[in-house]
Amino acid sequence: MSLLAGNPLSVVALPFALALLIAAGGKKFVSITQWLAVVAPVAAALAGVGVLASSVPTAAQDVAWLSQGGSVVTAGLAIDNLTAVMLVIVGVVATCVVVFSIGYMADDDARPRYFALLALFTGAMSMLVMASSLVTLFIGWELVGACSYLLIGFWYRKPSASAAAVKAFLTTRIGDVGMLLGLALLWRVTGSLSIPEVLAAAPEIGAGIVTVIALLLFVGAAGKSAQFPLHIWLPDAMEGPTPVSALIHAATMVAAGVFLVVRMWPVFEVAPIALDVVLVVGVVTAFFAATVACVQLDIKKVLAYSTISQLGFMFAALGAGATGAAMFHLTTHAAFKALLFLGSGSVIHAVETQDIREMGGLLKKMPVTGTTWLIGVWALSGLPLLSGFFSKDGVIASVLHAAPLAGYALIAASLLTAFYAFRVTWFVFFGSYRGSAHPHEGGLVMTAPLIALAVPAIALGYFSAPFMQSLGHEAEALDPVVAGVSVTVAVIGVLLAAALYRLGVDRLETERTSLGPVHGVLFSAYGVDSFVTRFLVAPLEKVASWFYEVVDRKVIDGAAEGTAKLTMLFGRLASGLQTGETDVYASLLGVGFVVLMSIAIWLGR
Amino acid sequence: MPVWMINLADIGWLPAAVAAGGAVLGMVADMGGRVRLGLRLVSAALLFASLLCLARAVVPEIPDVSSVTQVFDVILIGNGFSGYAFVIYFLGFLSVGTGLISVREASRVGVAALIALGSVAGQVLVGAFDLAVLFVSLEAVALVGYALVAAGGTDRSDEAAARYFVQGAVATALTVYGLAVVVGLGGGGTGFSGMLDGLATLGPQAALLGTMLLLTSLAFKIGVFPFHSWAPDAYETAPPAAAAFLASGLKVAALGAFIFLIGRAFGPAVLSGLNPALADTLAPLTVIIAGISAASIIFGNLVALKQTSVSRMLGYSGIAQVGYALVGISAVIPGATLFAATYAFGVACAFLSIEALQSAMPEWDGSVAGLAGAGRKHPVAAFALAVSMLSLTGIPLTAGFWGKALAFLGGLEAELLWLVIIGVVGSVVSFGYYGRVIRSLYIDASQEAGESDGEESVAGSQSATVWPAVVAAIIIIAFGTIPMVTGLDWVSIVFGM
Amino acid sequence: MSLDTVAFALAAALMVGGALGVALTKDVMRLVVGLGAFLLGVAGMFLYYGHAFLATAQVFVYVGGVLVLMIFAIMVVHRANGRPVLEARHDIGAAAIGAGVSGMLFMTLRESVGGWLPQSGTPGGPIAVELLGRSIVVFELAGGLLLIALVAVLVIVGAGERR
Amino acid sequence: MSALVLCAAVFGLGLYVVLTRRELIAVLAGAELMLGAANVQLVSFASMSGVPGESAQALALMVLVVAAAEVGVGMAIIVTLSRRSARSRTDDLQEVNG
Amino acid sequence: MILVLLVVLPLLGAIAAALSGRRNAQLPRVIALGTTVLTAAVSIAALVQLLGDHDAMFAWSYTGEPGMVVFRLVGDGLAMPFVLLTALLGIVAVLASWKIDDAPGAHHALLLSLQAAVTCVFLAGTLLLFYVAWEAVLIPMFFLIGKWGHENRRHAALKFFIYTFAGSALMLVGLLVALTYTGGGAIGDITVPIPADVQVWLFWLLAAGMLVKIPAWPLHTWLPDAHVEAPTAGSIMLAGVLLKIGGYGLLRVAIPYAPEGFKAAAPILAGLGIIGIVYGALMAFAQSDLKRLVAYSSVAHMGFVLLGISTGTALGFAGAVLAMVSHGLVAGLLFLLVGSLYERTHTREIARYGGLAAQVPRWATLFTFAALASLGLPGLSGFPGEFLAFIEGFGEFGWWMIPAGIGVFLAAVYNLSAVRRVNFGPLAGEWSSLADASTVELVAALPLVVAIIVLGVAPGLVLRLTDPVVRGITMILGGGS
Repeated sequence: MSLLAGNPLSVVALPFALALLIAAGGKKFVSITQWLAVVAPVAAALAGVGVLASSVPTAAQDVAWLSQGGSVVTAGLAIDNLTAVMLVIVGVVATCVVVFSIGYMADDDARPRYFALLALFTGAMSMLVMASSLVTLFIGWELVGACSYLLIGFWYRKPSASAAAVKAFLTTRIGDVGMLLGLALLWRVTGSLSIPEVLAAAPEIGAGIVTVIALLLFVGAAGKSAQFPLHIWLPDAMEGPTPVSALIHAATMVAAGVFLVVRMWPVFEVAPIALDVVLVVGVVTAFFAATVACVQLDIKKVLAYSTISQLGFMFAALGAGATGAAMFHLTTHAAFKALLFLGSGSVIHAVETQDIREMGGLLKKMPVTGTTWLIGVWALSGLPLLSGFFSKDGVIASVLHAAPLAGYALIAASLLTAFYAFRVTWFVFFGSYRGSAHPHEGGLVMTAPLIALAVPAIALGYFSAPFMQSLGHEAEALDPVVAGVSVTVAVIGVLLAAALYRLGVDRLETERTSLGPVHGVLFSAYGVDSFVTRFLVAPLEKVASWFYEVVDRKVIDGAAEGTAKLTMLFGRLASGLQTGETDVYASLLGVGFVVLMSIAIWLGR
Repeated sequence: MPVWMINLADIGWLPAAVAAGGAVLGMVADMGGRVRLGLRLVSAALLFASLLCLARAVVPEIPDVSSVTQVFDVILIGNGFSGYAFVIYFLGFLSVGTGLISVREASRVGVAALIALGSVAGQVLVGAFDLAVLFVSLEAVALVGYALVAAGGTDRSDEAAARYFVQGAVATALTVYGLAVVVGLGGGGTGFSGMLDGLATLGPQAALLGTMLLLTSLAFKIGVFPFHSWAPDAYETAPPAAAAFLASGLKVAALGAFIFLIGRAFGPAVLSGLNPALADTLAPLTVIIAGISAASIIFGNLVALKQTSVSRMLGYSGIAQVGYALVGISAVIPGATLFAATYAFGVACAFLSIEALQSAMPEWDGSVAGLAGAGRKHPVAAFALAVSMLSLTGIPLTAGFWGKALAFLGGLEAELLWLVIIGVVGSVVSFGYYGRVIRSLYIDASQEAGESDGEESVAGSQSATVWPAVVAAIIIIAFGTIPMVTGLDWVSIVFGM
Repeated sequence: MSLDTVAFALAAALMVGGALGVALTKDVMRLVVGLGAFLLGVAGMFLYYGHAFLATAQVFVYVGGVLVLMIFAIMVVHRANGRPVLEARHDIGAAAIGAGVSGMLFMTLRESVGGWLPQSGTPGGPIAVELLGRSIVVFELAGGLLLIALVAVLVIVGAGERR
Repeated sequence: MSALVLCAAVFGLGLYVVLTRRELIAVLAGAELMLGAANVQLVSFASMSGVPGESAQALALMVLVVAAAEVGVGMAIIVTLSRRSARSRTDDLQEVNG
Repeated sequence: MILVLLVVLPLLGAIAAALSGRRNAQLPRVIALGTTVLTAAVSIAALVQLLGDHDAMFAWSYTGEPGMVVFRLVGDGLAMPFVLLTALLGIVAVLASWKIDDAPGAHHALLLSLQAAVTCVFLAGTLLLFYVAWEAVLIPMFFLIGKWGHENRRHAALKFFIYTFAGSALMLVGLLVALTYTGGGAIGDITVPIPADVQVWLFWLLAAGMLVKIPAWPLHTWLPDAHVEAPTAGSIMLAGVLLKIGGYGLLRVAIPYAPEGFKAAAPILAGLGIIGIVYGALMAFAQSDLKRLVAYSSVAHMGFVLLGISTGTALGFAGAVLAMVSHGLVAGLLFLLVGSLYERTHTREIARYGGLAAQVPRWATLFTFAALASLGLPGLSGFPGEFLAFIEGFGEFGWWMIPAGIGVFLAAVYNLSAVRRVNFGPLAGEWSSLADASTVELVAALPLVVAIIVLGVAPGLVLRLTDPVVRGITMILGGGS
């Protein structure tokens, strides 16, 4: 415990070493090496717990990564309470996911690559979280993006999977470029990239510049946490194996955006305009994603949009200045969203399809998955007694205080949340089974993680006070009024879903007709995705090939080849002088002499 | 100081006498029908003469024998002149060494004798310190030139010789008129020092006319832009071995005279010291020379691009190369001199390897494309031609590079940056046609044999005439790489200017 | 008008007449006569400047040698088709160039040349002393040049393949 | 002055003959005109500027010798040209060009 | 003395390979491999010696008579990383051309002489030797492209030679002007500083050859043609090392001799660099020929180098050196892979490929790894160089870095789209019997992969070497940071 907490480098180095080992092991030893993949997240969790228990932050292990002629770019790792919390989240969720994947991916032939990438991801995530310098954070940030690219495109034979992987990497890359610009601006203004120094210098930076820095950092966060408009990659990322979605696209990577804002809070604090932008984007994303989730037919797509919506909640809380509430909601969300994703994983594993129309009545056939799913959905909708209620309440309360209008939007969003959550639950776990396969409960290795995750989903709500203290905020009490409103809204959502279910499965088909054009808009997520492909990606290809054909080949290369041809042409012209006639030759002599002589005289006058 | 070194310091006319003697003996042997003996005699004489000059050039200066020993108004030894003489005699030796296969049997020894006599005239031309001597040796060189072109024995060579003769006659007339003005009007006698004083007494325009007339005569002989028309036809039609000497030996002699007369005697560096008044009347000269140089570089390179026949391309490239020589002419460091020597070896090596290739591949029509695949069939001759091409372009590790580098350095010393840039761009364009030769030698597949002929018998029909080209190529590479290590002080030894 | 100027004028007339004859005639023989007259004029000029030896050399070498050579050449060249009609492309360009060159010469040398009247030159000392004394080298070189001319003619004439 | 006018004029006329005559022999004659004129000019300038008679004469003699040698070689070229390929006019001599 | 060995050893190897080529095909390969490995060992020894006497620059020059000393080799911190890179790529190039059967003797001889010439450029101590070695590089490359190239190799070889020769000819004029002013000829000892007004145009003259070689944006069109036509080994050396002498030349010659000129020209250079980054990436994205795609990616990478150099700060130069060394490794690996694929499929059309990951897993993994390194993924060698160039660029030129950021994004676009079109998706029918990468190719690729990771994780290794020299350069530039 203390050993791991003591030097953070080992927490990062261990997963990388394990990944290498697993990859080297290859197919023969995969059954043994896959268990090694569990060791990496466990180490991370232990390190986090070690620091939280002793509540003594480990000093930064800094090294002059790039130094030349006086100026130095440092890189280093350190663990403070915030990092510790994140380490615990990453550790717990990752452990459950790896255990679950051992069952889920049992019959896949490329398992060594899968588990190696998972270990690599854990290492990268812990580096990101433990970074004491923005450079190390950026390295972790991009490595995490690369691992998600490789994992989304794991089943590369499917063209849609490889396309989704590229899309995910590129969209997050846009965010990373924004962040890189932010880093560069910080470097120019403060002359250093180590986080403590930057945060110390934050107040002195001019208001304008600090706002630009905050906004740029937020662009990076928005890219990674799939906030509007950079959210288009998350739904497509569902092409990857479900445990991957659970780990990366529900709990850890997407939460990195929130972590970044919290880590760089002093910068955001002095940039009120930036905070307003964060608030607006958060609220818009929350509401918009919730509406889209209501009409999805693929179980994972519903959860994907739900994640985008919940992240919207967190950013709204940050926009309102409540970092504690945001972090608490992040923690609870990580627990129950990972639980839901693993649940959907075990469902898909059983029925071999992701379309909820071919499911139904699975509670009886898969009791453990069913009950844990119910706990997850209960928490997600913010119904009382479970963790979701407490954290969501904190968020809505803080946003209401800051901007009432935004608060109302969030309340409407939580109504929709409850609706889509229970809509999926009714159609998947209740009624009669409509599919052709014969679903059955997965083995212990798949059910144990579900149960393990159910515990925090239930209990976490009650630890808000100690959680807040560890992050240095005082724990506010529950706001009764807000609690009341949000519970009633949640119940309305549930009843609406029940009413919809009562009308039976064909109700799903008629959904399209009844909502008419609205359904089309919602189903295609407001056409943002098709807009991007039509107006950004396709033209890029056309512009690129036009540039190549015209500018490169004809203009620049043409200029080079053209000068060669021009000189050849001049050669032919000049050779006209050599006509072969004797008198031309002799007259050239005479003319030459006269011309040169006159020039000499003119010069000499 | 060993005795032989003192004697060596004062060899005076010995090399010239040896060469002339060799020529006469050769002619006598030819009369007796012994052509091979005649050729061997002439080449031996030329070799001995060149070694004498080289020895004289390398031997350190002897204090009591003045460095410029003037023997009857002709500087034969001392600071650079013996270096020039060595180059001329040695190139004559190489040309004769090929056995002059491309010349008809009957006049082979005649041509050899002409080359020997031409070298003598060349040495005198370079060393001329008197206008009369300059005039006579210049005309002697011209006569040798006409004969070497006419030695081709084909209708085309006769035609080229006729045109060359007509232009030569007009140039001679101009030269005589120049003499009339400079010697007659000036009244300072024919010696260079007297000439300068004579010119000073003349009015500015008359002095300019006199020098311009002399400049035209020499400019015609070295083939600079306005007076270049004879060069391409002459080189294309003359037999390659004769063209080798014409293009290198005679041109170096004329260039040496030009550099000494126009570069030094009338050049700003020397003149401003001696006679400032005359210096600024003749100031336009340097501008004219720069103009001529730029025009020849541009014209020579451009037209050479269009050529298909290798010799004709070499003719045009000769015009450009002389342009480069004139870039550094008025600078103090021996830029132009060294360039003349390296250019001579380059173009001589080219023509000698063409001679070897022509005798090895009778069906070759002299075109660049015709050389396809020659690199594989005649590796030695092709290697020599490739080296000469690289040297003429001025690629490092060949002597040509040092020539060009110093010429341009001279140009920069004379504040002529624009001219140096034209020169540099010209040498880049020049790879357009030199490179094409190398490409067809080594890279193009030979048409009839096809790519797949594989390792054909490497010996091929290697005729006896290839050794001179190889010797020249080796010298080019040697003088290209040795300075890499020892630095450029060998230049001051051989060309002590 | 003293005797000298008359002599000068006569020689000049001869030169100009001969030159014009060469330039304009259609008949080849008249061309040769013109050239002969010009050469005689030149010899006259040399005499006028008091260089007797030079004048005699001129007469012997040129009028005797060169003209005869030229006649032989004409006979050889035009053996086949009788007396040729000499044409010439009298175009303005050539005239312009000729005039340009002579104009240039005249304009530049105008100042440094004295009055209109031609001064007769001083005969000066014995030429042999000069030739074999100070400019012995030039003399030898002239000899060399003649040798070269001889070999050159041999090469030029001998080089061609026998038809 | 008169000598200058004379010689310059004849020199120009000689050049005119070289440029316009189409027979090589006539061109040669033109060259002779130019050389002769230049020689006379040399002598006249020498006498005018007081150059000792004998050195002027020596130089003029050299010019004379050179011109004669040249005519000889020129004649050789012209004769072989006409004998071998029956061409002695300048406009049939245009094969080598470009 | 060790430096002379570095240059002479490959030359001897070249001669041996050429001679042995006559008899059988296998001998020259073995000789070539032996020579390159030996040269690598010698270069490591040189590194140790350099580190031994704490980064002092050690020189060797012929102590002949005074006059203008031409041959002087200088091994210092700036040159050493490039010398090591050349040695490594020399080995990889020889391994890559293991299966050449058309005149292998001549092929390996030219490869070794190319390596000798390039090493001589990096070690050149005098201006003239620098130019001579710079030109000497062109000759073997001309023959390599001409003789062993692909379809229209003749045109590409001549175009390559003349284009680069034009640039270096202008550089020669610059060098000569510098020579006339400083006299000494030895690089670095500028006794009498060149007047400022001369420096302005002198810098452009000196930089002309280097910008063609880097290649900077408008002068780059020779690179794709040369690469597409060059044989695999030729491409590896061309991309891996030849492009570096441009950047190295800027740091070693152009800036110290014309600092004022450099300061005036820095914004323009930065502009060219940024355009290069965006333009190269855009062009790479539009390519349908795999080798041409990698060639244009080189233009993009070298855009970063130019940007790094133009910042004029110590970290900027360090970033440029890092980017150059990393590009050498990444481009070397990419061309090795593309070349080995071409030897088996005889086509470079990306459209005809697809789903190779299933058929040739080892090759596909290496290709994906190389693509990730090429797009500058942190942890791999591409990132530190480009990161430094970016932040220092921002320090100097502010918001002009936005197009550079777009270039960074486009880099990801073309790299990943190439990986997707070649590796992922369903397997194209015609390659169902394609053999995976041979062991020789894996052995060749291994050192590159290791170097890419090591340099990515610990760039300090290179920075430690270049620190003293870069400090010197910034001192000349007026004590920059």
